[in-house]
Amino acid sequence: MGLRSYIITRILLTIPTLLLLLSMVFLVMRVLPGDPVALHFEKKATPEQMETMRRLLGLDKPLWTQYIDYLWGLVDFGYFLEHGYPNLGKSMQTYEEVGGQIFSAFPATLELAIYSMIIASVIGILLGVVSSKSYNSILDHLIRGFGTVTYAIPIFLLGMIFQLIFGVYLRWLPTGLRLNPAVDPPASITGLYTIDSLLEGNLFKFFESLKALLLPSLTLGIILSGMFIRMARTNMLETLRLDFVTAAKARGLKESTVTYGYALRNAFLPILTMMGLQFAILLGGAILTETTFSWPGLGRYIVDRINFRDYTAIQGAVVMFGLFVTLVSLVVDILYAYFDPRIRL
Amino acid sequence: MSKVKIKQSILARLIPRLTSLTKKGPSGWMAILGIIILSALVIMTVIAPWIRPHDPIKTGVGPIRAPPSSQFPMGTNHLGQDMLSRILCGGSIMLQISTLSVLVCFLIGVPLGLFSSYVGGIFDRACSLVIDAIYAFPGLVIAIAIAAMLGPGVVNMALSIAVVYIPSYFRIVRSQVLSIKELTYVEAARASGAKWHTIVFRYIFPNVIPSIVVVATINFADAVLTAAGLTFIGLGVTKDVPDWGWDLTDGRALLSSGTWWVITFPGIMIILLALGFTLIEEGLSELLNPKLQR
Amino acid sequence: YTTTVVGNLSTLTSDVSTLTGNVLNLTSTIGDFTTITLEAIVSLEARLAAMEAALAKVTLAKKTLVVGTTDSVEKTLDPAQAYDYFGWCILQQIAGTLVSVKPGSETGADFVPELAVSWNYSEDLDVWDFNLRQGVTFWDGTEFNATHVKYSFDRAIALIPSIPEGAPAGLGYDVIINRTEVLDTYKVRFQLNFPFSPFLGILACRASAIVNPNYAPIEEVEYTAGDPRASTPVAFVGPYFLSEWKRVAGRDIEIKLDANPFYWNATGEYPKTEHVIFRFYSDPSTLRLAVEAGDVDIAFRHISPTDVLDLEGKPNVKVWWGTGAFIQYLCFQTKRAPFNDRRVRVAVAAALDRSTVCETVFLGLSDPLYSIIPPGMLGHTEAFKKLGDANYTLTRSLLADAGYNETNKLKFDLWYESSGHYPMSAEQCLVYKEALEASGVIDVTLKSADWASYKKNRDDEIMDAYIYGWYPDYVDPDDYAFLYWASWIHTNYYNATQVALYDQARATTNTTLREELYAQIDDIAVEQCSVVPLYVSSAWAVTRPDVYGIYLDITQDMRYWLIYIGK
Amino acid sequence: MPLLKIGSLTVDYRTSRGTIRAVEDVSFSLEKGETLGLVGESGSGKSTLGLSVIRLVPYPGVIVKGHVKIDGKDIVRLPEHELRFIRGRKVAYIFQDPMTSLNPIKKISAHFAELIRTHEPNVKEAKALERAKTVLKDLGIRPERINDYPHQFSGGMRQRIMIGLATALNPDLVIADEPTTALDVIVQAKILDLLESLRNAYGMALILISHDLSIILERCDRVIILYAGHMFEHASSTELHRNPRHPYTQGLLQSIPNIELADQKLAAIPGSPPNMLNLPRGCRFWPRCSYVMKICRTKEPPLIDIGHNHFVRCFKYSRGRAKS
Amino acid sequence: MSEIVKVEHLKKYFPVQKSFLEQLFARKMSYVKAVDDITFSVKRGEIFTLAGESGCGKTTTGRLIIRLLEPTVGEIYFNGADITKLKGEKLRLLRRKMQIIFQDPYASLNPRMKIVDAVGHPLEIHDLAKGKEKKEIVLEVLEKVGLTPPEQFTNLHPHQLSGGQRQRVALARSIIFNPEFIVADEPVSMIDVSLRTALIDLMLNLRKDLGLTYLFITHDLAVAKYISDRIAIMYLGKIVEMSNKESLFLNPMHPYTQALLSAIPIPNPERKRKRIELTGEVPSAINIPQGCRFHSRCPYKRDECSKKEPRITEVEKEHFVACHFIKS
Ligand SMILES: Nc1ncnc2c1ncn2[C@@H]1O[C@H](COP(=O)(O)OP(=O)(O)OP(=O)(O)O)[C@@H](O)[C@H]1O
Ligand SMILES: Nc1ncnc2c1ncn2[C@@H]1O[C@H](COP(=O)(O)OP(=O)(O)OP(=O)(O)O)[C@@H](O)[C@H]1O
Ligand SMILES: [Mg+2]
Ligand SMILES: [Mg+2]
Repeated sequence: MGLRSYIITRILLTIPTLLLLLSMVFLVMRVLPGDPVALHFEKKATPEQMETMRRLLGLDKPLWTQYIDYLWGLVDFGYFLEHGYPNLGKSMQTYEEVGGQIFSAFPATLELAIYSMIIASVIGILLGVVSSKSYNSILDHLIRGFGTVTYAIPIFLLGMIFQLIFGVYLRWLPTGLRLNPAVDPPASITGLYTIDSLLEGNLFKFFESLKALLLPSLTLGIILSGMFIRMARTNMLETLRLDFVTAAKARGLKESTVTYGYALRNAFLPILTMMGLQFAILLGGAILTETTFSWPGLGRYIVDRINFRDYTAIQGAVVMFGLFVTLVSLVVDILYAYFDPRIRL
Repeated sequence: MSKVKIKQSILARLIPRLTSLTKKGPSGWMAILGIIILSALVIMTVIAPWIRPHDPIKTGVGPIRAPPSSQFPMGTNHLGQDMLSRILCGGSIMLQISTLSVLVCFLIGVPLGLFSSYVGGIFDRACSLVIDAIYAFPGLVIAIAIAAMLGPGVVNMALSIAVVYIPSYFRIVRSQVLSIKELTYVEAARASGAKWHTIVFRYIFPNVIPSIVVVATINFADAVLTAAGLTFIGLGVTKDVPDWGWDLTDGRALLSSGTWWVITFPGIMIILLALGFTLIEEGLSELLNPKLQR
Repeated sequence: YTTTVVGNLSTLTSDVSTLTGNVLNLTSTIGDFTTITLEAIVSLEARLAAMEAALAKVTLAKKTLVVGTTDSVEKTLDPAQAYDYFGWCILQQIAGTLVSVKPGSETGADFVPELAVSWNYSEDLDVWDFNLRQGVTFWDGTEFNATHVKYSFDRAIALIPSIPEGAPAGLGYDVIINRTEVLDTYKVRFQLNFPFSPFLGILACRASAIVNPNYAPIEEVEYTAGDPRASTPVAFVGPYFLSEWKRVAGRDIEIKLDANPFYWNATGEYPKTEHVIFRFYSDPSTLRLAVEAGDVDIAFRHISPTDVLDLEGKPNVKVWWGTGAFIQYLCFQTKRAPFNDRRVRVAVAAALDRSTVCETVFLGLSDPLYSIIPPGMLGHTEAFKKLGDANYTLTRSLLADAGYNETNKLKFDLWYESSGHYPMSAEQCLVYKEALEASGVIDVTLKSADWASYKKNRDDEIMDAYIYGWYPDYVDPDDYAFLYWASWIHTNYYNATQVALYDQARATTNTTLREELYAQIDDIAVEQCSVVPLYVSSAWAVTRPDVYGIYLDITQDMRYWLIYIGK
Repeated sequence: MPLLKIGSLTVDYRTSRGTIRAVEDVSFSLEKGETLGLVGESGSGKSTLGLSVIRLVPYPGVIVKGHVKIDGKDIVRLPEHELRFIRGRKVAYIFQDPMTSLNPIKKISAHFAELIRTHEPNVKEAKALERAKTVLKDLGIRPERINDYPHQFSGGMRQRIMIGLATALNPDLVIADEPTTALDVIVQAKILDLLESLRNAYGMALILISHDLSIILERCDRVIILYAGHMFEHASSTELHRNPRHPYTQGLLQSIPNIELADQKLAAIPGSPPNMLNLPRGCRFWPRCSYVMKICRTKEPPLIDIGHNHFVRCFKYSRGRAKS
Repeated sequence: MSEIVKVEHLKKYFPVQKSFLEQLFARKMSYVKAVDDITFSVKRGEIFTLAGESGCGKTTTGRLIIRLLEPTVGEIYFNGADITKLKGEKLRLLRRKMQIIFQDPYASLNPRMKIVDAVGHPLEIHDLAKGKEKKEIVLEVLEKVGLTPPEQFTNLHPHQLSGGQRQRVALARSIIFNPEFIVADEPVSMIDVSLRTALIDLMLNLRKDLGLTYLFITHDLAVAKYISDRIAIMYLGKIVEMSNKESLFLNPMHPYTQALLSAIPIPNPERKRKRIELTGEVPSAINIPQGCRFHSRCPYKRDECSKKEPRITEVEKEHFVACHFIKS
C-alpha cells in the first residue's frame, strides 16, 4: 500500500471516530444539569421571557433536529467560507457566534500548546537521550528524578512560583496576559502572535509576545517534560539495545551518528506516537495554565462557559479540542508512516 | 481463615516481594521509595485524628495567618485554622478520591478491556471506537464537565476522574490481551480444553495485572493532581472538611501577600503524594518493560 | 529589564547610528518596557518601527491609565441591553445620562446636572421635566436635543420584548414610564404611571444613557457584542469614546478608551487622562501580582481582602478605600420545614455571627449588616441587631418552642456558591456553620454548587438556606428594600404589608417619611426573617502611588475621566 | 605476529542480581586467513567473547582482565576514538539475527555509504555507492536493489547484506556470530559457502560462532569449545573430531545426529548447564560429568596442553603440563 | 497398524490482513496458503514427522489436526471418526486424547502458574481432579518426564526452570490425560544440544510406556532421521515427498528433498560433500508460483513445471513424491 492510500485510509478512518466524538459531546451536553435559559436571567424572568429566550436559542426544537443542525453546522462549508469559522451555533450567554468565539480563542491555546510542546520535547528528548546514554549513572538517576518530580507538581503551583519569581521579584517577565496591552497585537494572519509579528516584520512585537509566552509555556512544558523524558529515555534504552545499533557501532560509525542517526531516529517514531497521545493531556494542562496566566485561550473559555452552562459554547469548545487532538493524531500517524518505511507495504 | 491470618498471609506474600525489589537496582529503589512515601502518608492520615493538635476545620484556633511557630508548627491560614492539623487530616480526601477513582476505573475499564479484546469482532471495534473517541478529549476537560454535571463531593470527583482514566485501562488491557492471547501457553490451555472464561481469568488476566498496576499508579498520581485542579477551579469538596486541594487553592491566593506557609505545606504534601505514585510507576514500568530485560 | 547592546555602533553609517543611538536612549529611559537587542534589529525599517513603538511608550506612560481588572463585559455595551457591572462601568465612561450622582456623594442621592441642566417634577411625582444642555454634539456632529432623549427611552422600552433579560426590563422602565414627550428642542417630559420618587436615580444609571439614533436603531437588534449598531463607539456622548474593544471567546481582552474631543465638558479639561487601557486578569491573585509588579496603574475590582491589606503597607502602591454597596444575605426556603416556621428562621438568624465573618473572613473590609439597606443610604436601620449576634439564649428558647433541643437538633443544609461568583462564600459559610453549631442545638451541613447549578437549585427551591448577594442598579433604598420578598430569590415569602409600605415609600420625596416607611419594612423583616442581611462590603482600589482623582463612593462607580497620574 | 591474540580475557556482567562472569580466562590467537569456530551452548559466553574482540560488550559488561591484541595493539586499553578505526575496518562483526541487524529506516545504500565514508572520508558518495553495488553483485543481489529498505529483503538476503557490509572494507578479521541460526538449512549452507568464498578471495581470518558443532566442524580449521565462560577444549577440527578429549566435548559429539550414519545411537549428557550466577565449585562441568573425580569438585582445572596444539581443561589430563 | 489420524485434502488459507480501505476496493481477497491440500495418515504407535523449511505450513498442519484451527477445506479423522466439525463438549473430550507440545519452552508455560498448577490445571478444567488428588497425579507425571524428585518442582514458577526442564514440564502437561496422540511442534529446536538427546530419548520412552503416537514437526532433518518412522517433506503448504525414513534418506527423489539433505552440515571435518545448489528465493506463501510450486528454484525445471501442478503419487511402495519427472 502506498503512502497516499495509507493517508486516505487513515483520514477515512477518522470519520467514524469524529462522528462518535461529536455525538458524545452533544449527548453529554444535553444531560448537564442547569437550565441554560433559567441561568440566563440574573434576577427575574417571566415564563414568556423564558419562552422567548428558548426560541431564540433554538432550544424549543426537538432534540434530533438540534442534533442535525449541529452536525450540519460543522460541515456547512458555505457558512465557513462566509464567516471564516464553522457554524457552531450561538452562545447561550452572549449570543455571539460560538464558532467565531472559538476561532478567536483558539490561536492563543494553539500558540501556548505549540511552544509548550516544543519546550517539553526539547527538554524531554535532550534529557532523555543524555539519561539513556549514561544509563544507571548518577546523571541518569538525577534526570529520572527530575522527570518524576515534575510530573507530580500541580501545574498551577508551578505557574504561581514562576510568576512570583520572574514576575514579581525579578520583574523580568509579565505575570500574565498574551501581550502587553500597550502594544497593539500584530495583524491577525495565523493568530499566533509570535508568528504574526514576524510576518509583520516587527521584532519588538515578537519579543513582547515571546516574553508573555515564556512563563506559561515554560510551566506547561516543564510539567509535561517529565513524561517526555521518560518516553525518550525508555525508547532510547530499548533502541540502544537493538542489534542494529550495536551493529552500527561494530562498523565503526561515529558515536554521534550511532546515537542520533540510528538510535534516536528510530526511537523517535514511538516517541512521536506518544507525543500525539500526550497532546490531549497537554490541552488539559492548558486549561489550568491559561487560568493561572490569564491566557485568553480555549481552556479558560471552557471553564468560563461551564459556569454559565453555556451548552453551545462548551459543546463547540470541546468539539474543537476533540477535533484538534484527532487531527494531531492523524498527522502523527501520517508522519509515522512517512518516516517509517516499513508501513509503506 | 481468621482476619489476622489473612493479614499475616498477605504480609507474608508482600514482604518478600518488597525485599526482592531492593535487589533490582535503582528502579527497584525508586519503587520502594514511592511505597515508603505512600505508606507514610497513609499512616499519617489514619492516625491523624489522634495526633492532630487542633480541630482542622475550626476557625480561629490561632491568630490569622500566623507564621510557623512552636505553637503552630506550620502556621495558620487566613481563617486562623491550624495548618499542621489540616495537613495531617487533609490527606484523607485526596486518598479517598484517588482510591475511589482507581477502583471505579479498574472495575469498569479492566472487565471491559478483557471482554472486548477476547470477544473481538464488532463489539471490540465499537468499544475501541468509543474509547478512542473519549481518549481524544483532554482529560481535564472531561473531568471538569462531568464534575460540573455531577456537582461537588468526593464520590462525584472520583467519578469524573474515573471517566478520564477508563480508556487507559481499557487500552492497556486490550492490547495486552491481544498479545497474550497469541502466546503459546494460552494456546496450550485451549488445547487442553479450557473454556474461555478459564483462559481469560487464569491465563490472561494474571499476566495483564502488572501493566494494570503501572496504569493504576499513574492513575493515582493523576487523580491526586486532577482533584487539586478541580478544587482550584472551584469544583472541589465543601469547605468543612480538611483538604489539601483547598489549602493549596487558598494558599495560592495568600502567597502573594507573603503567606508562604499556607501553600508550601499542602503543596509539598500533594507533590509527595503524587510523587509516591509516580515513583512506583517509574520504577515498575522500567522493571516490567520486557524490552529492557535480558 | 536590561538594555543589551551587542555590536559596534561605529561600523554603522552615521545616520543609522544616530537613529540607533536615539533608540538606545529611549530604551534606557523607558527601560521598563523594552528590551532591544541591536543584533535583532536587522533593518532600518525595523529600527524605525521599534523606535516608534518606544516613542509611543513614552507618551503612553504619561497620558495613559492602565487598569487591571478581573471583570469583563458580559455581552454588550448597548445601554438598552447591558446589565452587568463592568458593561455599565464602560458605558459610564463613554455615554452620557441626563443626571448623575455627584462624585463622593455619601447617600447617593446628590444628583448633579449632566445632559440635563435643570429639572422639576409634579407634586404627585409622576411628571418629570428636564431642561437639556445645549451645544452638545455626538461624535458624528449630530446636535444633541430632546428628541434624542425621547428616542433613547422609547427605544429601551420597545426593545424589552425582544431582549428578555435586558437592563430596562430589569429596572422596569415599561412599568414606570408611561411616555416621554418632547416639549421643546431642549426640554423633555417623562410621564410616569405612578408616583415614583427614585426616578432621578434611574435616570442616573447607565441604562438611561442617551444614544444616537443614527447608530442605535430600534429594529433588528443584534445581540452581538461587536455589532456596531448595538455598541458603536460613536453612539454616545461621554468623556471617552471606545477606540478599541476586542473580545476573545466572549471575554474582553482589550478595551481602550480615548478622550472624546467633543465631550461637552472638554473645556473643563475632562477627561484628565487621554487614554484608558484595560487589562483583563483571570483571577485576583494574578491581578494583585500585576499591580505589585507595576504592570497596571490601577487594579480595581477583585483584589482579595488579604491582598489589599498586605498591599496597603507597600511603598510602590496606594490603596483607596470607599463605601460599598454590595451586600449579602441569607435566604430561607419558607415553603417547607424547617424554615416554614418563623421561629426557626428567627432562631437561626439570632445565632449568626456576623462580626466574626467580617473580621476573619473579610479582615474587617466588610461590616455587619442589620438591615437590607446598606449604611449611608436613606432608610438604613439596625433592625436585626434586636436579634443580636450569636444570641444563643434566644436561639435555644425559640428552637425549644419549635421542638428542637440538644438531642433533637435542628438540621439543615447551608448552601453556598463555589465558583467564585461571590467572594469568600465557602469561608463565610464555614464560619456561619461554626457559629450556628456553637448554639448546641443546630446541625448544619455545608453544601456547595457552582454558580450555574446554584441558580438552578434556587429556582428549583431545593436549598434549605442559602446565601445570596446584591449590588444596586441605582443608589436608592428602593433598589434594596424589596429583596425581603423578591420573587426571583424563591424564598416563597410574601408580605402584603411590606409591599404596601414599599409602594408608599416610592410615592414620596419626603425623606423623613420614607425613612419611617423603610424602618417599618425592616421591623417586619426582623419578625419574619425570610431574608437575613449579613454584611455590606467596603470598596477598594489599588493604584500606583501617584494616581489621583479616585472617588469610591456608594455608587460603586469608577469615574475614569477624573483620574490622572500626577507628580 | 598473529592477527589476533587474546590473553586471559575475563569479562563480567555486573547485574543487579550479581556478577556474571561470562568469559573467564580465555586465551588464544589467530593467524591471517584462519577460520576459528567458537562452540558452546546458549549462555556459554560466545557472543561476549566475540564482542570483546571489538570491545562492544553490552552494558553492564566489563572486560575485567586480559588483553585483546589486534596486530599487536591491545584494544582493551585503546581510547574510544581509536577503536573506530579497528571496528568495521580491521575487524568486522556479523550478528546473529539478520532481521534486526539493519537499521529499518535506512536504505541499504545509506548503510553502505555511511560505512565507506566513515572509514574513507575522501571517497565521494557516488563512488561509495558504486562500490556498494559491486559488493552486492558479488553477493548475488541485484545492484538496483540498493535503494530498498531492509524490510524489503528476505532473511537470507539480509544476512548477505550484513556480510557485504562486513567485508566491504576488506577487514583482516570477520567475526560471524551465529550468522545462520535464524535461517533455513539451504540458505544456511549458501551463506556459509559465501563466507568461505569471500575468505578464500580476500584472505581474511574468520571467527565463526555457533552452538551447532556440526557447522563448526564442517567449516572451521580450529575449534574452541566454551562452557559457562570457560574454554574447555581447543584444537584443530580434525583433531577434535578424531580425539575429543574433554568429557563435555565427547558428550557433545555423541549427541549430534548425523544423517550420514545409519542407526546412530545418540547419548545424552545428563543434567543441565549451570546457573551463571551460582557456579558450582571446582570444575563447572563436574555435576554432569561421568568421569568426575574428587579434585574436580574443589579445584578449577587448568587449561592443559596435550600436544598437537590441543588444549583441554580437565584434570583427566593433568599429567600433561599446564599452559601458563 | 491402524491409522490413528487421517487427514484428507486439508487446506488452510489465512486471509491476508488488509486495511479497511483495501478491503473495500480489492477485487479479490488474497490469502496465505499455509496448508494447501495435503493428505496423509499417521499410524498408531509411530512417529510421523513433518519436515521442511520455515513457513512451509508444518505448525499450521499440526494445529489443524489438534483442532486449534478451523480448516478451510478438508477432513480430519481421529480413530476413524471425522472430527473436522466437532464443537463444544465433544471437542473438549477429544482434547483429552490429543495433545500438543510447542517449540518455545519459554512461552508455553503461564509465567504466573506454579508447576503443579501448570501441569495439573487440565485436570481441573475437565473436573477430573482437584487439590491433593491433582497434586498426586502431577507428582506422578513429573516423575515420568524425569523431573525427579518431583516434590522439588511442584512449587516453582516456570522462570525458575531451565529450558530443558520447562520442556519436560510441557511434556508432563501434555501426557496428564494419557492421550493417544501428541503433536510435538519442534519440541527440541530451542533447546541446547547437550539437552536435546535426553529429551528425545524421553519422548521415545514415553511412546513405549504410554503407547503414544507422535506427529513430530521439525525443520532439522538430522533429528527427524533419528526419531521418526515416517517423514513427510513439505514445501509451501504441500507435501512434496513422503516415505519411511530409510527410503527417504537413502533415496531422496524430489529435487527439493535432495537439496535439503545435501545442505545439512555433517559433523565431520574430513568429509566434503557435493551440494545441490538451489537458485532464487523462497516464494511467499501469498504468491505461490503457478504449476509446480518448486519450479522457481528447481535445478531440473522444464517448461511443463511452470504450467501444471504435479500430483503426489506413490512411486515406490510407501514412497510418495510430487514431481512430474519421477514416476514409478
Ligand atoms: N547484557 C547482559 N546483562 C547481563 N548478563 C548478560 C548480558 N549479556 C549476556 N549476559 C550473560 O552472560 C552470559 C554469556 O552470554 P552470551 O550472550 O555471551 O552467551 P552466548 O554463548 O552468546 O549465548 P547464545 O547462544 O544464547 O547467544 C550468559 O549467562 C548471559 O546470561
Ligand atoms: N494465524 C495466522 N494468520 C496468518 N498467517 C499465518 C498464521 N499462522 C501461520 N501463518 C502463515 O502460514 C504460513 C505457514 O506457517 P506455519 O507456522 O505453519 O509454518 P511452519 O512450517 O511451522 O514454520 P516455522 O518453521 O517457522 O515454524 C506462514 O507463511 C505463516 O506466515
Ligand atoms: Mg550469542
Ligand atoms: Mg512452526
